[in-house]
Amino acid sequence: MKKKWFTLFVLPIATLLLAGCSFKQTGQSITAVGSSALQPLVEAAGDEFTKENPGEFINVQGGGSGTGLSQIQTGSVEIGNSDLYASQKSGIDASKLVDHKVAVVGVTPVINRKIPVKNLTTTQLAKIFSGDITNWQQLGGPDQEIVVINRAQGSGTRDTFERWVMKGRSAVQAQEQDSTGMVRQIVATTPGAISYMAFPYVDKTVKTVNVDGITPTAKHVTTNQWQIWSYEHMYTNGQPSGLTARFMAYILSDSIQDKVVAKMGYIPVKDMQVSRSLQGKVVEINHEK
Amino acid sequence: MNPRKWDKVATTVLYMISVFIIAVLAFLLLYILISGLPHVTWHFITGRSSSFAAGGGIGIQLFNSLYLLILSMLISIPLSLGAGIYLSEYAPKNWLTDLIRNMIEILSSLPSVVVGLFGFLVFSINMKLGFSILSGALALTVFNLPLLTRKVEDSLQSVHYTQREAGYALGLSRWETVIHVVVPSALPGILTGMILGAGRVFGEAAALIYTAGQSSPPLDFTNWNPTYIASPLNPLRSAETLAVHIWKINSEGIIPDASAVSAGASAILILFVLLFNFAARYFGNKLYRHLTGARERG
Amino acid sequence: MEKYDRSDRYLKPLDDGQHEIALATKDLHVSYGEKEAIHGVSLDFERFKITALIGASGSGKSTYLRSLNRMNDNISGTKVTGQIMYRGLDVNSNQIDVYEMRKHIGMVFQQPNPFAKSIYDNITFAPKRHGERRKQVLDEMVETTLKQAGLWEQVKDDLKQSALALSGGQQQRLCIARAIAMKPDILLLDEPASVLDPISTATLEDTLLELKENYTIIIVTHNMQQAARVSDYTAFFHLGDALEYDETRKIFTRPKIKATEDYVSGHFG
Amino acid sequence: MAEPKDMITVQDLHLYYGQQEALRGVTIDFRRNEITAVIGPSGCGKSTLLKTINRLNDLVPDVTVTGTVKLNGQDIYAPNMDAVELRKEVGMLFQQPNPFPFSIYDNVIYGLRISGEKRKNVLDEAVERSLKAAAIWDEVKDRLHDNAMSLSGGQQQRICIARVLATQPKVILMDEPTSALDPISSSEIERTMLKLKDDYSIVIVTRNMQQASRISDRTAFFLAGELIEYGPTRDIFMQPQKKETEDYISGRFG
Amino acid sequence: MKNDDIRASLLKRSRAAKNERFGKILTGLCILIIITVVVAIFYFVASKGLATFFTDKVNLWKFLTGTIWNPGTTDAQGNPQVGALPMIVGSFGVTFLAAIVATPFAIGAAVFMTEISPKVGRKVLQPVIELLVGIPSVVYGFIGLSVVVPFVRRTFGGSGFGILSGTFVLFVMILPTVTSMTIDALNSVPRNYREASLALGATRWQTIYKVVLRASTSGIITAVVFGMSRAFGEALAVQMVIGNAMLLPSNLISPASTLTSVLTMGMGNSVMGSLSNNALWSLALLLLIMPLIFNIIIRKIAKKGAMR
Repeated sequence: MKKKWFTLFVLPIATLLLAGCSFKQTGQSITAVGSSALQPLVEAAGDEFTKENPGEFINVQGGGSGTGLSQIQTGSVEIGNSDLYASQKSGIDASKLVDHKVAVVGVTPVINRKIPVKNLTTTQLAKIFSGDITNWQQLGGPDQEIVVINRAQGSGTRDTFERWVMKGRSAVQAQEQDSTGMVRQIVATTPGAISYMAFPYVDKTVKTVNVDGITPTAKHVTTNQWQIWSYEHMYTNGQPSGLTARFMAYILSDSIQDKVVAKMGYIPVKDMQVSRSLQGKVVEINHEK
Repeated sequence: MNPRKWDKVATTVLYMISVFIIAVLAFLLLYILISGLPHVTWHFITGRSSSFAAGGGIGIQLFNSLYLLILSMLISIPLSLGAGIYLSEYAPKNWLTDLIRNMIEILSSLPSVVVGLFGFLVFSINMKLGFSILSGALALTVFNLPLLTRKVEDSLQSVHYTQREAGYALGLSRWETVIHVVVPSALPGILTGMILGAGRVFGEAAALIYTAGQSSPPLDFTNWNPTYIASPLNPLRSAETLAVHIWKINSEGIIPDASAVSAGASAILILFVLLFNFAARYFGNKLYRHLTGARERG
Repeated sequence: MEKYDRSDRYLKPLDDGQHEIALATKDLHVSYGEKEAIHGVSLDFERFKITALIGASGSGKSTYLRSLNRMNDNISGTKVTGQIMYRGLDVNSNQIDVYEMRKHIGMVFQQPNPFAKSIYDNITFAPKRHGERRKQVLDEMVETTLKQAGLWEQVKDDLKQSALALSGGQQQRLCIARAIAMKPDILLLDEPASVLDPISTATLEDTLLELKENYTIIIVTHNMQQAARVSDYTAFFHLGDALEYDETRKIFTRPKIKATEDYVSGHFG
Repeated sequence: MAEPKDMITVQDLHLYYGQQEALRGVTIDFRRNEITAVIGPSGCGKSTLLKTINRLNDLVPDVTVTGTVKLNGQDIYAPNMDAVELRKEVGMLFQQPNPFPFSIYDNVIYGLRISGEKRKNVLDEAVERSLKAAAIWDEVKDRLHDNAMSLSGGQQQRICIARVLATQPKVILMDEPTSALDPISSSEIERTMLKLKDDYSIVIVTRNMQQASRISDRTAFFLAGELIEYGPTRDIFMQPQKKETEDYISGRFG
Repeated sequence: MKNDDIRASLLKRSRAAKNERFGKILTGLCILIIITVVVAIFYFVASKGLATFFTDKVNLWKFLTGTIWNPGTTDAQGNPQVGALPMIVGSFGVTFLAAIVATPFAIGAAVFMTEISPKVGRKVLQPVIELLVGIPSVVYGFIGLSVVVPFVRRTFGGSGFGILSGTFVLFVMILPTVTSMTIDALNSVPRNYREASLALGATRWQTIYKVVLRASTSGIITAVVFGMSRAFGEALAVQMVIGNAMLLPSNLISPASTLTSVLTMGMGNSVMGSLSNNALWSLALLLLIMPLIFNIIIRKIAKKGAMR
């Protein structure tokens, strides 16, 4: 009788705990954690990778750039995904981390489709997001209040946007959303809404605007005519080795860069005509190898 | 207005409130099912999800939800049963017991985000389980334990005291009486509680985002060896559940058919919750009839 | 209520030489929390006799009965002091194994409380748990005890049916069968007939008289005629005290104190 | 108009709880300004009978009643009869004292207040009158605003009597009103009842036969849902006509 | 002799006694595990959440009353801008409003189920309420976003995101909890109160209103407070409809934020150990403490109810 109860109570728990502690898995996996903007890209690449290398698996998790950087710093994962340079984030010691720029992503302002505004200047944008312009009328649109939708603080997209548009101005306290999907849905359904998002997320439910007359296209990003863009980083703790190294090489390979990265709306790093440093210094790249 | 008229008015109002509540539920269910079911196909239910292209399914997520549910119930049922029995039968009436009850109640009103973050901190990081089914199951256990314990305790308490006395008077220990007399009598209530708890676990997302993770390896449904990395049974792999998937595609929305997928997934989720409810009702009643001997009479 | 003087009491002593004492309490106090329910009761119960405990509701007779096999242990906040002597041991002391003791001091309650199991399992459940596995012995036990409890004829064809499907009176008789299946030394009955119809009551009383041959029986009842009919001794309880204890005949014909007289003549209760 | 001698007449009353027949064709009448005791073992239907008189059984699901019950010549199961009005005419006292968890004052005036009485002097007066009639005025007059739950069982039961009396019913039904009380409280209630007899018709269900014989004018004996014997109390107790009655009175069962 | 056998057996430790010890230890262990979990949660959340005040030296009072939440930046004096007041107000706002809206409905439904029509109640309303409990909060959020927000926008103006939308969603979410606890409270009112009242010629509504509800007030308050603590901790559904603007809400239809929404949003974007992260854990600590306070209130009410 006692045995029966022992089995019922203790066994499942004990088994599970044992499983958790001393479990040797067959097959191999690495974990990449971080930026939710980068997550779909890495996931897609990981899928392709596993198809070609059965039994080797890339575990991709979101959680935000902050999570990615802090986890890679403590070494609990193999790869930390980030929309930001590690050194931009407080609390991160960037010196031990190795940066792999795997893609470039452009960020564009988006507005509700019902607003007939086609072009904004950087200054106008900055004034909208700092709360100095509050009505579309001031921008040649209809008499409609501007509903500003911002991204969560610390998000990479917001950081990029503020860095290249706001240029030091502080943002007005407004609605903030954690995720691009939510932002898109809100902009699509809320009259007078304006926000910004990475190129891959733009679809027909929202409308992009030109900034200073430049249309938000990949081509304009590659020449830095469209300035609001950033690198997508995958950090490793020290130089990668083993599976991590192979996966990093794989994701930077031409086939993935052309097939997956470009298809999803990111811009392959190799297509860039310029490179931009952490401080914002732009250097043209000579593409003759 | 005289009392009788008031009585009529009040009764009407009460009827209206009841109808309203039923209408709210009917609306919710219909809304979800109508907007979701058209997207549900066999391919959708069993297919792989896609990370950026349209036409992904929810097969793996559904499997993950069920597997995670089973694992967490495997941990939480014995624990809650034991704890419920302790509280109902053994706990002396003193401040310590009150404190324990208090703690359990606080645990039950704990926001699931906090549970999720705690799970992330303790199971994923400190215990080095990472983003895995196991840490998800443990977090769900934390989330589910207080309610199950309470349900077990309540069910045991609702078994009449005379039943216990009958056992004691026959020289049986409290433990034997509880296990062989009280628990069987309370089983319908316990079972109902467990199944309803399962429904709650099934739909929980916030506690899982940081513990079980937001993606799954491409599972190899031909290899059931739990130690293989892509095996469906591997408890250390990460596992995105159905509820998390809904949350994720709603917030990421990079796949073009995000709204269709989330509507379809919601419909499936609701169907399962309905299933759990009806199962709870059916098995609870059946067990009750079985125990009270109505079967023999009928 | 100070109508009756507590010092006005008569408890007939039983001489150990003449009567074999099966169970005795000495200065038994029972309190629930702050409230004392039994204020020092000393009674001796003779072996193979039926003793009735009578008194108005709230007089403490049930509380007293329940303390005899320590059923009150399970109600938290209960404190019992004084001695309950059984086979030369104090039931209240720690050296006694309470579960073993309850096998020998059985109890039947006011409300029928069969387990939610079949009739057969109701009777054999405890013996099985105490180690009796032989099917033949168990079968026999079921038949004998059900016959003794006057239930056999009604249920013999369907021993597998749920005990909860029985009527209240049948359930109570099943409980009695269940109690005597343990072959107890002493049987405590707490108003066992209060839910029974007249015929079942009569059967039960016959059963008790029969059981007396082998068991010492203590019964709490609010039916005085019942007490008069079946018992050899009667104790009258009033407000937590045993005020009078004597042979039943004497209690009902010539009570020695006024309270008893008032009660048996129906002035209150 | 001459009032009929019988306050309540019951004719061929059957009552079913679902399939189970609890009253099997009862015909009985209760007289004005008398105390009628209803005795019988538990489950004989005596409490059920009591609750048909004020239609409290209406509240139990699956109850079917056939036959007629007339109060003052009026069929209380007639379609146009309002159960709420009926219950104002027929007061009831229960086995367990059940004062509301309010003050003594609020308890007593409850019946008046729900009928819309708001004048303070009327309420005050009703409280004093009813508490006096229930023989508890002296004990509680200084603490009318204390919670009624703080009183002893006997006092609570008398508050319940006062609560019934405040609405001035014609009939008072009592369902074992003293079984939960100690001897002294019981005798106080009994004394109160004898006093009330002059103004009210009382039907009391009791298990205490001595009580029935002490206070009632007539006694009805029930067994298994049937009226076995009914007559003046003295006859029932001294020379019962039926064997069952004799058995019961002498305590063969119950 | 039989006599001696019994005596001897009384002095031995029986199988039952060993059994008893086994059971007690086994179940006691289960309780111990639960206690450990609770203590661990408190320990972890508190150790992280208090770091804001002890390590980063944020003034507690400023934390609770400050209105600017911008953990990455500092104000003119160089103090970090971690004012949680907008979130606290938002959380309490939606919680109280949801409770205010839900209470009459919950009481109504509970009264219907216990007093008016127990049969219909048990057969229809009970399952309905259990189903409402079972609907996952992501689904509530999804419906809130696609139904409630546009509805509020069309009816009341504004963007649709705000406390009002949060209130509607939470109302439906806590309704079943409050209802089923109210049902328990009503059921615990002794049947004989109702009988006494009806026997005095009260109508059913008078009985409900003047006796049943009055006698179960403390139970109902407990139910409402419990529902509030649920509402307070709800995250995903509220986050989707409230708008998440860290502003002191000036009206019901402008975007606001709650503790939970800021917490879920910010956690992934901050680095563990940094001030922004610690500040979020302080919010989690608040979330942990609030149910505790609600709990204490419940106990106080229950005690008061028991004393009457």
